[in-house]
Amino acid sequence: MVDQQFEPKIVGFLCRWCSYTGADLAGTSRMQYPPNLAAIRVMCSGRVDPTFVVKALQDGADGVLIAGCHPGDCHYSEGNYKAMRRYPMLLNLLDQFGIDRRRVRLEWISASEGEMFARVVSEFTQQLKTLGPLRWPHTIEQFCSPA
Amino acid sequence: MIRLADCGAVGRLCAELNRDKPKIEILVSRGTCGTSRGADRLVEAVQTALNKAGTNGNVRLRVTGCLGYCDIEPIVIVRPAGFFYPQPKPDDAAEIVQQGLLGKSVPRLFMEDPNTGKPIETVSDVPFYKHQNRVIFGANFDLDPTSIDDFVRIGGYQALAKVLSEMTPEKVIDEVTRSGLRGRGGAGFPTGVKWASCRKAKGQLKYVVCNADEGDPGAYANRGLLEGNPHSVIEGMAIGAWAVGASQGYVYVRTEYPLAVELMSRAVQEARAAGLLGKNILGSGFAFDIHINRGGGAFVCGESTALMASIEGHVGEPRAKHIHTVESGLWQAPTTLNNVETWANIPHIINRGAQWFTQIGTGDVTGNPWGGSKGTKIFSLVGKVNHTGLVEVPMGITLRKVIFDIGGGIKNGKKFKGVQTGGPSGGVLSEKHLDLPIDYDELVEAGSMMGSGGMIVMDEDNCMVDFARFFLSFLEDESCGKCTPCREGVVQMRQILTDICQGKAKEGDIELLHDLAEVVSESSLCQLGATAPNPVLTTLAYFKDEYDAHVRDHKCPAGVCKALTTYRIDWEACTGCGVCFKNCPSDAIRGEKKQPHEIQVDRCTKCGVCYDSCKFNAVRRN
Amino acid sequence: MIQLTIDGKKVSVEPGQTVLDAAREGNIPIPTLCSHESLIPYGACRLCIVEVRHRNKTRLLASCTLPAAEGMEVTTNSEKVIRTRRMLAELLLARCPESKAIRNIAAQLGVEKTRFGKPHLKDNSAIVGTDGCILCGMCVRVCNDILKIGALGFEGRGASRRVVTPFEKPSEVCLSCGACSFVCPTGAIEHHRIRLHKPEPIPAEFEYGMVNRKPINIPFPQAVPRVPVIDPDTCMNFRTGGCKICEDNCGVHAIDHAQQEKIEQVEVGAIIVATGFELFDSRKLGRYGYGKLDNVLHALEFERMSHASGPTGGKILTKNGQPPKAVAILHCIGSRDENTNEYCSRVCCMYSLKFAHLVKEKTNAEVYNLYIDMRAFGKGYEEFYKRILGEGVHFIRGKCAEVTSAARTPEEKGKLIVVAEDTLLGMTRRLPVDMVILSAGLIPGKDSDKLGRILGISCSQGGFFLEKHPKLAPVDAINDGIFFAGACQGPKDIPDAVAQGAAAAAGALSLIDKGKVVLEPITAEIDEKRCAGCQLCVANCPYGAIEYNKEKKISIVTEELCKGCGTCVAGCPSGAARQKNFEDVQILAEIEGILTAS
Amino acid sequence: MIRQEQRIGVYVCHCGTNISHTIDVETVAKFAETLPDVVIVREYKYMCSKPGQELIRQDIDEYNLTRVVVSSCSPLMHEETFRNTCEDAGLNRFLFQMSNIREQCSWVHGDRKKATEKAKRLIAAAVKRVHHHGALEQRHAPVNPNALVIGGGIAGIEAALKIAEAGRKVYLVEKEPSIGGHMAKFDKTFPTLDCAACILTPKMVQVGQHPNIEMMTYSEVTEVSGYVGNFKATIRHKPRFVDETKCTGCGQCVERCPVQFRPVDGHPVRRPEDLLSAEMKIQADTALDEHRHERNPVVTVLQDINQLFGYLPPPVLKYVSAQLKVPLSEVYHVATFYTAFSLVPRGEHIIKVCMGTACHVRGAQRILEAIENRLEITAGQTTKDMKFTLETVNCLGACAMGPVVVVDKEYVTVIPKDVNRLVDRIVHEPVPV
Repeated sequence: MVDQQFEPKIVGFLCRWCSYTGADLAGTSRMQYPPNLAAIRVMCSGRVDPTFVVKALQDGADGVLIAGCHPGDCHYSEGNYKAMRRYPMLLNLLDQFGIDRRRVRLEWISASEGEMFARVVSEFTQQLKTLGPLRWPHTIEQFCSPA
Repeated sequence: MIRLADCGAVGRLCAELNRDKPKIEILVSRGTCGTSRGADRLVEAVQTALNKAGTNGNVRLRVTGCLGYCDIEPIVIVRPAGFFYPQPKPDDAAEIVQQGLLGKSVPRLFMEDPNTGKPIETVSDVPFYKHQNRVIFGANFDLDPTSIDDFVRIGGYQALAKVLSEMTPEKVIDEVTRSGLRGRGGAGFPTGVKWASCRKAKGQLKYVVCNADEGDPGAYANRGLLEGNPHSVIEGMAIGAWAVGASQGYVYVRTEYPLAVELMSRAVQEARAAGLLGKNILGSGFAFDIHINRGGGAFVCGESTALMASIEGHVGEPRAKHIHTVESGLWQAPTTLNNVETWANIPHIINRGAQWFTQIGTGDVTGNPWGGSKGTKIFSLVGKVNHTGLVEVPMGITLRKVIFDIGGGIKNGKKFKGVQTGGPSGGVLSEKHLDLPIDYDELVEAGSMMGSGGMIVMDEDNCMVDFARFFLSFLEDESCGKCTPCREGVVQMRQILTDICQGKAKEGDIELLHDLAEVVSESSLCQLGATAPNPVLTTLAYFKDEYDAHVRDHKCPAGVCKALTTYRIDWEACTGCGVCFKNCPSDAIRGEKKQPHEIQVDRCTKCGVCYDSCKFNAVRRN
Repeated sequence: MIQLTIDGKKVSVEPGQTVLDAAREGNIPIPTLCSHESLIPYGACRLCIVEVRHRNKTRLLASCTLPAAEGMEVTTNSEKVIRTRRMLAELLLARCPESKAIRNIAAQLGVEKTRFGKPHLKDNSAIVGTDGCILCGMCVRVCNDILKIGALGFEGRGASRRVVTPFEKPSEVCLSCGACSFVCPTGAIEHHRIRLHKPEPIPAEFEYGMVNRKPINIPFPQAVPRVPVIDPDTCMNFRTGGCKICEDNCGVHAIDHAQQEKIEQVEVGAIIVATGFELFDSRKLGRYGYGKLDNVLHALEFERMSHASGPTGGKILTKNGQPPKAVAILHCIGSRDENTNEYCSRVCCMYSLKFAHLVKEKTNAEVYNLYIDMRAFGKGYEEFYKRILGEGVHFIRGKCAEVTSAARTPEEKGKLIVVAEDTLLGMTRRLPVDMVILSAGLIPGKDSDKLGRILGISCSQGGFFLEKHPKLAPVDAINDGIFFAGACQGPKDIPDAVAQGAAAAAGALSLIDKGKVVLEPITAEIDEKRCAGCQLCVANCPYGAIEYNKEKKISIVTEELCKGCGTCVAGCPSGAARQKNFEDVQILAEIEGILTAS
Repeated sequence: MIRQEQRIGVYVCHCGTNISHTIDVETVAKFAETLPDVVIVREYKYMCSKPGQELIRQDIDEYNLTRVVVSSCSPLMHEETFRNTCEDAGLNRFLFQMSNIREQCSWVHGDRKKATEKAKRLIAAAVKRVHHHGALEQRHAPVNPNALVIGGGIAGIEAALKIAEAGRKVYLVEKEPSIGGHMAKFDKTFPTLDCAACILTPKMVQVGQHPNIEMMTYSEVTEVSGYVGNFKATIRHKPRFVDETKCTGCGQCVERCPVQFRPVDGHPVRRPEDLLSAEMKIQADTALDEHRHERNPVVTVLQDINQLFGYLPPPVLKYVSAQLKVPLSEVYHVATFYTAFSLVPRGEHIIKVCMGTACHVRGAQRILEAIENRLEITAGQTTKDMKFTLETVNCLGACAMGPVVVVDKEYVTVIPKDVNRLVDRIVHEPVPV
């Protein structure tokens, strides 16, 4: 059963050159999407330290979105490749914590893809609604030492 | 043959070889003509006769090259008496040898002097040789072409020794220039002048080339020299190479002279073994070697640039000679090219000095090498003359003397009509030129040229128009085909002459022939094309009547042009002997034994066999 | 220099040059057949015969092989020279009576007919040239000596000399480059006699293959720089090591086949990208028959056809060389179409109107423009549309469904039938026309994505470069210092392209004139005390801005090279690396802010 | 680390109604006041306007603020504006943070309550972040005065000219051999129907001659590094094989280039040595090895082969051509030029009739005809049974014995009358070779 009132909190790390501009474009185009995501601007998706994601989940986020330029388009040429490599390690870490890996997403959104940004946020929000609240640290303890 | 270490060794060896002179010497000539008439069997017979007689060394058999009197080759001469036996049978050999040993002759074998009827006993009174001045060709009598010893014995290579030890190259060139020697190939360019400019030309690597292509049909003087006395050519080339500073020599022999190729190659090997070719010749430090190249069968390769192209491995295609071959010849290096006979003259000039050479021949060469024609020239006297052969005569002799005194007049009493000199580049001279002294300038003046010495005598039975057509069809085959006037012009001239010979001549053909001849001669690239019209122009000039007969009256006075001649049998004269009936190749003659025969005109191919074979000259030709 | 007189005129030439060169220098005409500037003089045809007086001897000599000498007196038209040339012409006419080329060469020399019959020659079915071959040997020389291929050669000698391929068999080495027929003075060479392979002309790219070019060519007459370029794929020197005719013939020795590519580094303050557009490839829409049916041209092909220095010299002609009687111009090919490109290419309507005008002006053909909407947006554009309406052009509002050559009625035979829906009449129409022009849309330049990667600029949808802001910064790229101009940023017409050019220049100039640029102080730093020297950051930095200091055993950031992406900071295991203004503590605080409120 | 006391000013913008129409700015402002270290919160219709900025400047002085947060539109729009305002007011421009409540909040969320909720969180985040901001100094870098224009079409030309006219150096890189781009291909231009070349060519020439423009045609940019004002571009000049500085554009080379078609390699052909039988190869090699050291020994090698095989078999010629590296066409010409060579097999016995002048004069023609009739072949042919080849020679050099016929090596004088007898002798018992 899906708790309709539950509004998942999503933290988004958007790269300044592509995804943040894409999000702005969604804004200037007046596209509508759920308000669950709040964005943090970083210079490049390569700047997103996996510990930030864990910190966000710890502080109550139900899902984290990392968005960068399409591979090859990165303003710093290799930043998004580094993000691409850190992402699978991060997912393994979440598995070990018993956190559903679908709660953290890595997406490529270019500066002209405002409509794509809106779609990603809506889907992610919907997905998190079905997954339900993370309820850190309860789920972790539950997972690490089942009663 | 031991290796001669220094210049003096040549003289020493010559003296040594002449020490034990045999009392009796028997010479048998085995030139190309001789071999074809059984010279080998004759030599065997003489050899067995000598062995039987057991001469314990004081009789020697020498097998020589061609002695020039081709009609009666092979010849046997017994020395020192000089008995002269023309074409003896092998089984007469034994008798000749026995009598020879006793110093006696075999009179029955002598030949008869046609005008005096008396038998001719010795070489010196053979009319054919008497009027000649065999400076170059005489040596053939004393040489076995395959032995270098013979050549050294008669003083060979002493000129080379003298040059290498005493003379500087400039001195040699000066001597040759002062001698007035001019190229025997036909154009008559002063040899000394050529050598001087080749010496001056820039370039370390220089070449000397011997032009033994002798493509002129009817000329074979070079063959006589190459097969009779190869070493004289080698010595001449070595001296020439020393003079112009060349280190490599090429002898370009035509493929139709296989015997000449073989003998020259042997001679070169012998010369190398004797230290007269290769490195450090006679210890003088001079290095010179000779390669023998075989021609491929192309008359055009007689032209200097075409010859060099052939040696370079290409087709014989001449190039424009604005830059002379003495500056840029074989592989663009300075090259001196001379004819076989020219090279053969050099040793004599060195040995006996330029002054001696200027005494023979015409004109005054002091100061101007073009001033005259010096030395002797070997002519190939052939055609309708009684005694055919190689005739060496001093420049300036008249045609009449050569044809009638030496050649013995026209065969089977026919009337003299003309003589062709200079091959396809020469012309045909008529009766009125018989007293013309033969030298370079006179012949050119008369419209012919010296050429390589061919002298073809023609009698009344030869048709001049057909003769001109023959030369043009020869040139049509031999033209290299590079330039338009020669390739196209010669074909069209020959076509016109063929029309004339077939009675199909059109109005204005003769004038067209004249114009075309002039264009071909003036605009062709090389000498072949330039001189191709000479036979036509001279026959047109001196035998205009025959042309008119062909064109106007559709008649061939000499009965050669088939289309214009018909054969019929004069019934009174015909005895019905049937000789013509038997010999006619296309059995066009009909008639019963002893009855007058008749020629069927439609079947008759006008081959003339009946006319020749009829003893009662009952066959009429008009 | 050598001084000589030709026909009384003083001429001076370099030593080594021939009398023919001298005549050419003093532009005195001398007929030639077997000489060609690209080949070494051969002296075979003898037509270049002149009368030469030198060292008091007068002779007829072939001027092409005669080296010029000081004080020579040359007459090129004496009576004897003319007579000789006429005779030679007659001889050539006799050999090749039917050859048109020989007949007019002879005519130039004043010879109408020949007094000689045709010499009977060996059967020449196998020879390379038809019976117009005059054996000048130029084909043989160019193939053997110059191009070093050796496919052709002479055979035999004398009158029966012929030009053949060895053993009269199709050549195994011929590369069918056509050099033999190029130099042949009488056009006698037929390629199929040398090799069965049909020669492939080299299409001139500038003319879209409607006309052919050589391996070396100048794209168009007004090219700047007006310097030829050699295409190594078709130039023979790169294949056989031979030829170099152009190099030898260049008076100023400008050509060098061994030239290598040059790599150069330049330092600039600003970059302006103006790489323009490509035309949409009409082959992608098979139904319009481009590339399959004759007389279906795309816009630039028509542009070239109507251009004065184009393939037809400006004349509008169908393939069979006749002007068309009816022309259809189809708008929106590859634009405003979700199967290909959704965007409107802006300029096609206007240039289609221009085409309609040009066809009307140059031929009296019926013109049909098939359009969806007439976009005459610019200054004077609507007036231009009105003018064209007045010129009797038929405007059909509807998209063309298909162009086919399958005629249904007799008068459609041999025509291209344009099947289109006429939305104003509400019916489908079949227009039989002689020519169809596809007004293809504009797509991004061929390798614009490669350039995008080099400059680190991204492309918007449709593949054109993405400007910083569509309205407020249309000529700036997102990355500072890079500007756009013209169609590379999106389809536009010339006035807009020029305007953008000037705008981009202004942008660059303002940046340059400012003389300095402000850089965000967001570079990374490494705390010496905490750095363990693991050098992970050195590997992470795409700009090589971090070096490992061996003495101190720590990594150090060089500030000038650091562009502030922060990748090293995120990758640093010990947290020694920090990024100014994006410190970990700042971002963590921001996370807390987002999640703890309300 | 101990927390220093900060004095933060928070300014919430209405942006006209862009923000206020979906966000309750008052509640947001009120909420901001509750945030730690926040000393003043203002809301204003147009923060980015002059009065808006004036507000901030005054507050900095009045409340000697140490941090400023502006919550309005996207930082990409006005971060620069507000940083300048702080700097003017003496506060380091980096002690400032924006939060984007317009593009990423008010414009994209319809629900007023949720949008306001999100705005609060965004401002809280900004305030918490600005705590940790430190003063930073901007870096300056000199700007290289040159400019690079990539693409020589009409747009590139215009840009290059404008910059060059301003006295700056321009590198104009064009990948085609000439500048002019697509416009150079047009005939007329709309709407004025000007001739494209007439208006474009002068500009092209101007570019070509402009001292400040270094034109790099037939080149492409392969790499760009550095940053604004300090780019380093690597340019590859594709080899044109023509030196632009020397070329006068006379077009002579284009006119004289003989190649008209694309050179296409033939199909692979069997190697010459494979065409030869082993035995033929040995013989061919003997001829070749003897002369290999000589210069271009084509004629001499062919002589030997003609001797060895009796004729020149075509495969052997191909082999020789390959071995001597002489084009087959030249070897073929040599093989067909000299009469001594034959391309077709010859008979067992070679009969040569001399047609020289001396022999001609003595009736050589008749002898030739007789032999031809008898052997039923013409000169140059070989009898069907391959026993006899009849050839004519233009002079054998045995003129005194004319007319002469040579059968293999034997010279025979022939009198016209008994030519039949000679032919019988030849046909029935040919002379041993």
